[in-house]
Amino acid sequence: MSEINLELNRIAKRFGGNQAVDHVSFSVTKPQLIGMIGPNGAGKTTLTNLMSGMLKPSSGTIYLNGRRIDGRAPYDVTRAGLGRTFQITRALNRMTVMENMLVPGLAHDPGARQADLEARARQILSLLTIDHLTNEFSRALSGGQRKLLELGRLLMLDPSVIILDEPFAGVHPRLQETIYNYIHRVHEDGKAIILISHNMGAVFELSQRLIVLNFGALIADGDPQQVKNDPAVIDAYLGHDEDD
Amino acid sequence: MLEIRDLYVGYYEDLHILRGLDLKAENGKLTAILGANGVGKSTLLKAVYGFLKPHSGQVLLNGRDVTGTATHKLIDLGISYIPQQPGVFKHMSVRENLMMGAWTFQNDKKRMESKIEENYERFPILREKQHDHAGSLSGGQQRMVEIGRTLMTDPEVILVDEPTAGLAKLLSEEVYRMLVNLRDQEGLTILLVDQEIREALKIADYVYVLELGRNKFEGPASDFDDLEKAFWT
Amino acid sequence: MKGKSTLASLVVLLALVALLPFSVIHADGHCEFADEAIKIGGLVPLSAPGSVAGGVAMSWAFNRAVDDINADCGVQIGDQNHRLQIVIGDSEGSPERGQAVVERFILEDEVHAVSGVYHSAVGLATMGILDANGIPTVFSEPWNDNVSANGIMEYDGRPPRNADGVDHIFRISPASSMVGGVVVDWLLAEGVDNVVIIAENTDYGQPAAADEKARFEAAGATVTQINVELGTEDFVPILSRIQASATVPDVVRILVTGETSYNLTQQMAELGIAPTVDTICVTNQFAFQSEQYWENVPDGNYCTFNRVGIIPSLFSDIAVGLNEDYFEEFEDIIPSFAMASYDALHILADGMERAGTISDGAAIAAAIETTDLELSQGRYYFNYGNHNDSMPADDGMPNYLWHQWPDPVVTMMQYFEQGQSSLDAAVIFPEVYQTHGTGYMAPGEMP
Amino acid sequence: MAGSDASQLTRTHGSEDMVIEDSLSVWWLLLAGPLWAAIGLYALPRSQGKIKRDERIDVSRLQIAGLIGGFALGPLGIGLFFLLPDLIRRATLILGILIAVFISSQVLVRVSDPNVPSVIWLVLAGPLWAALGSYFIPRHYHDVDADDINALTAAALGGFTIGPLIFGLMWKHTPKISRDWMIALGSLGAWQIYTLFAIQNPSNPCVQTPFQVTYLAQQTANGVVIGCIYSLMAVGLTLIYSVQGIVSFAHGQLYMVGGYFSFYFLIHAGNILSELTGTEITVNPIWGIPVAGFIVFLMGAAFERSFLKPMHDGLIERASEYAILITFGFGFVIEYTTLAIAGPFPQRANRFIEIRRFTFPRTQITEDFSFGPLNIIGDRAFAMVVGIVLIFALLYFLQRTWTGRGLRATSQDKQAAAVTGINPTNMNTLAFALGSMLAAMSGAALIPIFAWVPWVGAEMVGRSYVIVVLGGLGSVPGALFGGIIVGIVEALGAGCHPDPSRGAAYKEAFALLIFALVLLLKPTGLFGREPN
Amino acid sequence: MIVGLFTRFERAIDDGIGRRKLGYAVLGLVIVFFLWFPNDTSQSNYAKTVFISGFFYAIMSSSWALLAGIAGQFSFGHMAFMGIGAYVAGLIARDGLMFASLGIAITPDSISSVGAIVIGTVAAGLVGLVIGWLLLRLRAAYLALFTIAFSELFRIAMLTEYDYTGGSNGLSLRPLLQVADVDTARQIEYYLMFGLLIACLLVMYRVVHSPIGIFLRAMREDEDAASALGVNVVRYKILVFVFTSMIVGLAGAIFYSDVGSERIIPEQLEVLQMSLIIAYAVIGGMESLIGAAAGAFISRYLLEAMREVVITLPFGLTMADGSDAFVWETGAWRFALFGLVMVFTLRYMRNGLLYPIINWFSGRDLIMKETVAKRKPDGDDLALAEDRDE
Repeated sequence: MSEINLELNRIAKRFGGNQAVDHVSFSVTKPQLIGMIGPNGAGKTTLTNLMSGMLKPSSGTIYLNGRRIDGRAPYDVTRAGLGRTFQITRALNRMTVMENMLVPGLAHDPGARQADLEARARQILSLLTIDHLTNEFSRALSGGQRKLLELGRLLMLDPSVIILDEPFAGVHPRLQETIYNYIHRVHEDGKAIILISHNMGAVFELSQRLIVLNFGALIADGDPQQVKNDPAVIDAYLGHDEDD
Repeated sequence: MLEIRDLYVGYYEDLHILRGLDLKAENGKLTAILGANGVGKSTLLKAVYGFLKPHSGQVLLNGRDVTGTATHKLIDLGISYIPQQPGVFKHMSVRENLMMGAWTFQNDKKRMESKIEENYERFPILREKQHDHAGSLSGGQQRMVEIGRTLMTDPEVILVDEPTAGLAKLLSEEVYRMLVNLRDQEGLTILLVDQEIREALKIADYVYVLELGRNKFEGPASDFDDLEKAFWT
Repeated sequence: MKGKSTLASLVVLLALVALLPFSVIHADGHCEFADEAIKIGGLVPLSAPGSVAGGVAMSWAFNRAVDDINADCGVQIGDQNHRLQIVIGDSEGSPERGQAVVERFILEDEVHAVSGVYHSAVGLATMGILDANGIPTVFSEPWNDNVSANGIMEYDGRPPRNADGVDHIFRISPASSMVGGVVVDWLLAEGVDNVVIIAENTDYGQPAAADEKARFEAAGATVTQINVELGTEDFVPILSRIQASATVPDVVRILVTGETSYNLTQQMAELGIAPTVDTICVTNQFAFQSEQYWENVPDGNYCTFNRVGIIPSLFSDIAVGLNEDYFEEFEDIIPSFAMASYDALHILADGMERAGTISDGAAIAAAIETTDLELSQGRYYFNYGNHNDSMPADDGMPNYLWHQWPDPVVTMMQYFEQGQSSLDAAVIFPEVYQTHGTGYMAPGEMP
Repeated sequence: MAGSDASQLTRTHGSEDMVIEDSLSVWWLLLAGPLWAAIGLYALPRSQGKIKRDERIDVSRLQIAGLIGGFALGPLGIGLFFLLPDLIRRATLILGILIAVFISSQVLVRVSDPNVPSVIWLVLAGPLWAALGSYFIPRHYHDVDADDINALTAAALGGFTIGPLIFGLMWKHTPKISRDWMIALGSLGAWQIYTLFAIQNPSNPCVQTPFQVTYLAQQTANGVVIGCIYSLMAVGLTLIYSVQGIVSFAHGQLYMVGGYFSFYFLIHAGNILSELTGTEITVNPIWGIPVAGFIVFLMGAAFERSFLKPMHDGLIERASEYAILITFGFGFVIEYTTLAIAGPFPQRANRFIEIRRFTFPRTQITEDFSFGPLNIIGDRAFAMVVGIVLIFALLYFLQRTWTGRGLRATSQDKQAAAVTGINPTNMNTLAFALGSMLAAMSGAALIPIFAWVPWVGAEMVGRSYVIVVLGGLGSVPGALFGGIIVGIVEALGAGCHPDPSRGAAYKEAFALLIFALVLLLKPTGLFGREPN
Repeated sequence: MIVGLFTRFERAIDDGIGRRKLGYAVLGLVIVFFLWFPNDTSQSNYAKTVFISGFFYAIMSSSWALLAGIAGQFSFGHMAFMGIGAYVAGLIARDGLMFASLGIAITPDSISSVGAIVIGTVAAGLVGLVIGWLLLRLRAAYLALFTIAFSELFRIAMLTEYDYTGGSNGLSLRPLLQVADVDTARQIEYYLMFGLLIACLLVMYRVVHSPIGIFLRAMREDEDAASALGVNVVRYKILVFVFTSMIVGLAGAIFYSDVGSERIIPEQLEVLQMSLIIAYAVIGGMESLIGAAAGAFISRYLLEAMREVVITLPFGLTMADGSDAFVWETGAWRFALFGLVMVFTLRYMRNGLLYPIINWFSGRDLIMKETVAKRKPDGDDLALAEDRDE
């Protein structure tokens, strides 16, 4: 089990005049299931991109397990132990499912024997119920299967923190069940998961802690039930109240 | 009247975002579609407006099947669309942007001028800034340009996708008032997709709530007093 | 569906393969020919980056020569008449391709002799193989001094592959030093002393420029050399530079070929640099193709050019006939390399007849060394070869004279009327060839 | 054979020189700048003022723009600023700095000691400081939470030009590094290089005292004339890119084939007219331009429909690479088909005008300063006019007609365009066909000027890429400026290269070098839209 | 009927030995054929020459396929890297190299032709390193344009620095082999070049089927996603440039060391030559090493064979000039036709004309669908993506 210590310190990002992420700080220190919600345009994806190295923050620092990771290239961040999925699945289309799995496996552990990695990949794929597709090209996969493949790829990396960006969006309910199981399983393995989803049901059901963003700023962070009743959160979700 | 029957839509062949959606937008009414992010509200508008080809189902305009009609032909049928992303032509002047709204009747100069004039009356600030690049305008003004451009063609039905996303509060109110005016004074049929649930409920006549590509609730706006019930469960 | 269409495309591919060339069989009327035809390889550039226009003219001349010789019942060896057959190969102007084609000639087509070659680089690259295989060869256009000198010189720092003492390579085009010599002699006689040489950066332009520069400088003239890339269209900037120089040049000498030379000459004339009263314009021999020249250089009146090959007013009957046919085909006057290519086949055929063999390269080469033939360009003979005890160097002559036809006529010509046919243009140097009784005419003068 | 048609082309051989009257010559030229500047100063603020209620572009800026634009480019500058007011800021700055650099470098060349060995150290120091600056400054920017987009380039340029001094300046003005800094520093760098050059190579005609003004004016004029012609071709490329988002690799071949279409049209039209009337008639090549344009327009449209449309329909993976290869293949087919039909022999059409060259004769201004003569080849000047007219026609088309607006709208926002009722598929086709047409028209405009062979497009298209990248892919005015800049760079490069024997051979290389640098340093070019 | 036979054959194979094994067998046969070929006494040296140059172009095309098809780096500078290898090898052998300050001195006498080739290869790799690094920021069209500019600059410099590089006369490299007998020499050259091709293919095959190959393909498919999965895209992008540059540098240095040709000329570096390499790869299949190599070999052969098309007239008919064959000089037409083949291959058979064969032997449908009905929302189409966050 890997040590977990993700710490965001006043992370901000501007695009031109637009403050997409506004000095957000929070930290993750134990294997937790964290939900991250917020209305459209709240900056969730930007924050994800900042954490995973796709974007460089305009200011602020991010530490992962004692290593500073802000401004590092995505592959570096990934190797430091932070894995992510994409909102729009990014399967490597003209590679087989197995090859898709091997990319992170080999990148994570270049010295590993391919056979070992393949065995592990098969195990993960069967956990995700897509082991029958191992030798298919990922282009041939359905949208839900792609989501599963993305989740599977993450496991090959053995990260300590996983960010799941909309894992349920547009996924068949039957496959959603698989994703639930996946999340539980990964959590039990001692990894921290940051779950970004619009599926409130799932978020409330799964998360142990909820982070809410609005207009780029962190407006709530805490127990889901508390957060749910936070007036600021309700406003953010239901629109401006007459009185505010 | 715009009617949607049993619509299946998605970005991949086998992945439906909308799964058998039915709804009706009555003439002269403002129909709001609400729901959490990702349930397919915007997708619905895109499917109606020809950006996405529905996998199955029908879109009927006044009883006529318009499913899968190419986007640029829908204007002539009297449907207009205001997308969520600001869709002004940034490197054109405000006036030119409005002119582009008259694309379908580009040779009728008189009508165009009068329509532009109407828009200037509607949004006086646009008259002031008519020679500025639309890209240099504030977000709210850009939204005005867009709405004005959409109204150039006298549509019967307009599809509005989150018109106030990212706008300051005062401006949002302005936009909602405008939508109400369009309905009340110009008799437009409006299909509104929104996240500002409270505001939308205030102005809507009839409301659909979606969940995962299906209808969850529907009913007159007055039925939705208990917001918590509708959205947090 | 999909499978079928891919299958169909495979069939098409196979069909393309099946369209490979078959051999052509001629049957001429009045002559009895032996079974074995004499095959001669014609190595010419027919695709870019080679000079396609040159290659087209040369292959035309080859075919014409073959037709003429066969109409005359071919080559008589003993009591048999052998039909002549030309095998054209495309060098693409590239040494590598040239080598490959020559190998094909030798090994695949089993040619008995080879002629042609336009680009010196191709000539240099193919000499070794041709010589090593004992193929009698008469080059008809490469100018580089080292072509054909191979037999007595070390070539590019390495010994010839097969130094058996017999050199099979001949050349009837002039060495660039011979051409340069005439131009320089004439210009020096005109009293020039400030020379601008514009040369293309190729195997033709650079050695020629170096040679002419050395000659000018030896005579005390100052020379500015400007190199240009082939294919450049706009020369105005560099011409402006010449125009701005402190002293007006007495002559601008253009060592550039093809359409690039036309562009250069025309722009020079348009800018009023040359020809002017002060400055002589010496353009490339391409100016001899007057139809093309006037189409591309409408302002090029009073430009002089060096002409290789017999001058039009002294055209023999053969030359006149050739020229007429050429004109019919290409609407232009025959260039020297076409005439040379035509003559080259005759020289080869004559060599074979006199040697009495079509396959003994050494014997044929020995026969060619003693050639004495009157053809379209004049009388052909070779001073230095194995038939001659002394080497060029022993006589204080330059090495390039080895197996070199010493008499290619190199003259200076000048247009004095716009749109003039090169057949009417004045030959102004050497004096013996003068046609209009006058030397150089400054712009405005008439003969 | 190809030559046969050519010979039937009756042509008037040669032509007359036209020397412009003395009274009009140098004084006229010298007056022209200030005159146009005065006109610009007066007219530009007024023309803009009428429609500008909002004072975003204030009058003083318009005045400066009119002044400098008029001075440097004459009516061209004023017209351009009038049509495209949003260019004013940047273009004024560039032109102004160019003028300033020119004047100050003249001064410096005269006062500096020609044998300064320390110069060498300066040259060596530049890159070092540039490297240091580009490493540290952006870091500093990042640390203080400032936008570091421009810092890297500015620091590199600054380090190169004024060494460590720039670091202090940039440190102090930390968040305010703008594009203007880079333009200023870039110009400074250019000026430094020029000065070094002048010191190191004093006999060069570009810096030599008795000739240089005329010489530089001549070379600049050469560059501008040919640059305007280059622009016409590049504009087509940029138009295709702005709407379709692809770079056409068939552009050079379309240019070439445009010339041939014009050529054969002229011959046949001449023959037919001559037969009908019984007298020898030659058709002026100007008529070949629309004809070639029309034919190639159809070719381009057909190609787009059959090979590029599937790409926009989402039927093709790795679309951008497919676009490169398919247009490349298209060009390949055109070139070799033309070679097979027209043959390899150089051909050239008749003149546009019977004036061989315009000459501004030499005029003694003061005792030891004279100006002139300045020569401009007549047909080239005519082709330049054709080029400018066509570019302005295109600008008019894009700015003032419905179809043009549709094209611009599509290039800015495809979805919004579709929402207003524009058919994006048609616009894609139109853009490709129009771009191809412009290439063909520039070919038709140049066939009277250059000897034409089927591989003539290769050199030209390489230059067009330089121009569009320099001007910014997708920007029409950028292509115009880029063309002129490339024209001038080539002219000055060939004219000023220290070794005259290499100057001309490297002519193409100068532009390519700029190209490589722009691609690396600033892929959006001078006028390119910043990515949204 | 043929199709029917084919299907039956196919079924038999599927039931029996398996297509893949058959594929290896066929490949083995092809290799055996090439190994045996020089011993066929009925063949002349010319055929060997043609094959040698075929092997060379096969190396060029297949390495370009690795660079562009597999790693997705669309470079037009491949010929220039080849040229760097050849020119550096030639210049080193002729003039030597002096770094007085570093105490390194290579004199022409002290260096063997093998040494020169090694230096040429390393030089190509070094330039590949620099260019690869410069190209990190550029994609698709920009990358293509930059590499065109680079290769043109290199060509112009080689052409213009006449005194040093020999200009268009070309530079003759030090011969690699010193064998007097032409037949033996050709035999050795043949095996050398074929061995080089096999070696290059093997090395590239190893790379493609190693983790690096998987990373390269991941990078081609989606650079960001690959990066997010821990692939060091910067390193592999540069690496693939260095690697392919060294391969072509080596091939160039050997080929022009009098193995295939005895001198390198700048014209060889023209964009046209580069475009032929690309066309070969496209026609053969630019995502398959073997496909591209075979494409180069076959295309060159066909281009050669199609120089003129001679159709012997049947029924004793004769042409106007009395000959009984119709001869069509296809000099330029064959290139036009070649271009057409390339364009249609691109449009309708993106994996190359040889793809169906390779695919069949591979034992499973690799990338059967030429077109994708299901479009991945990316680039411009992001606006269409479902409820985007930002």
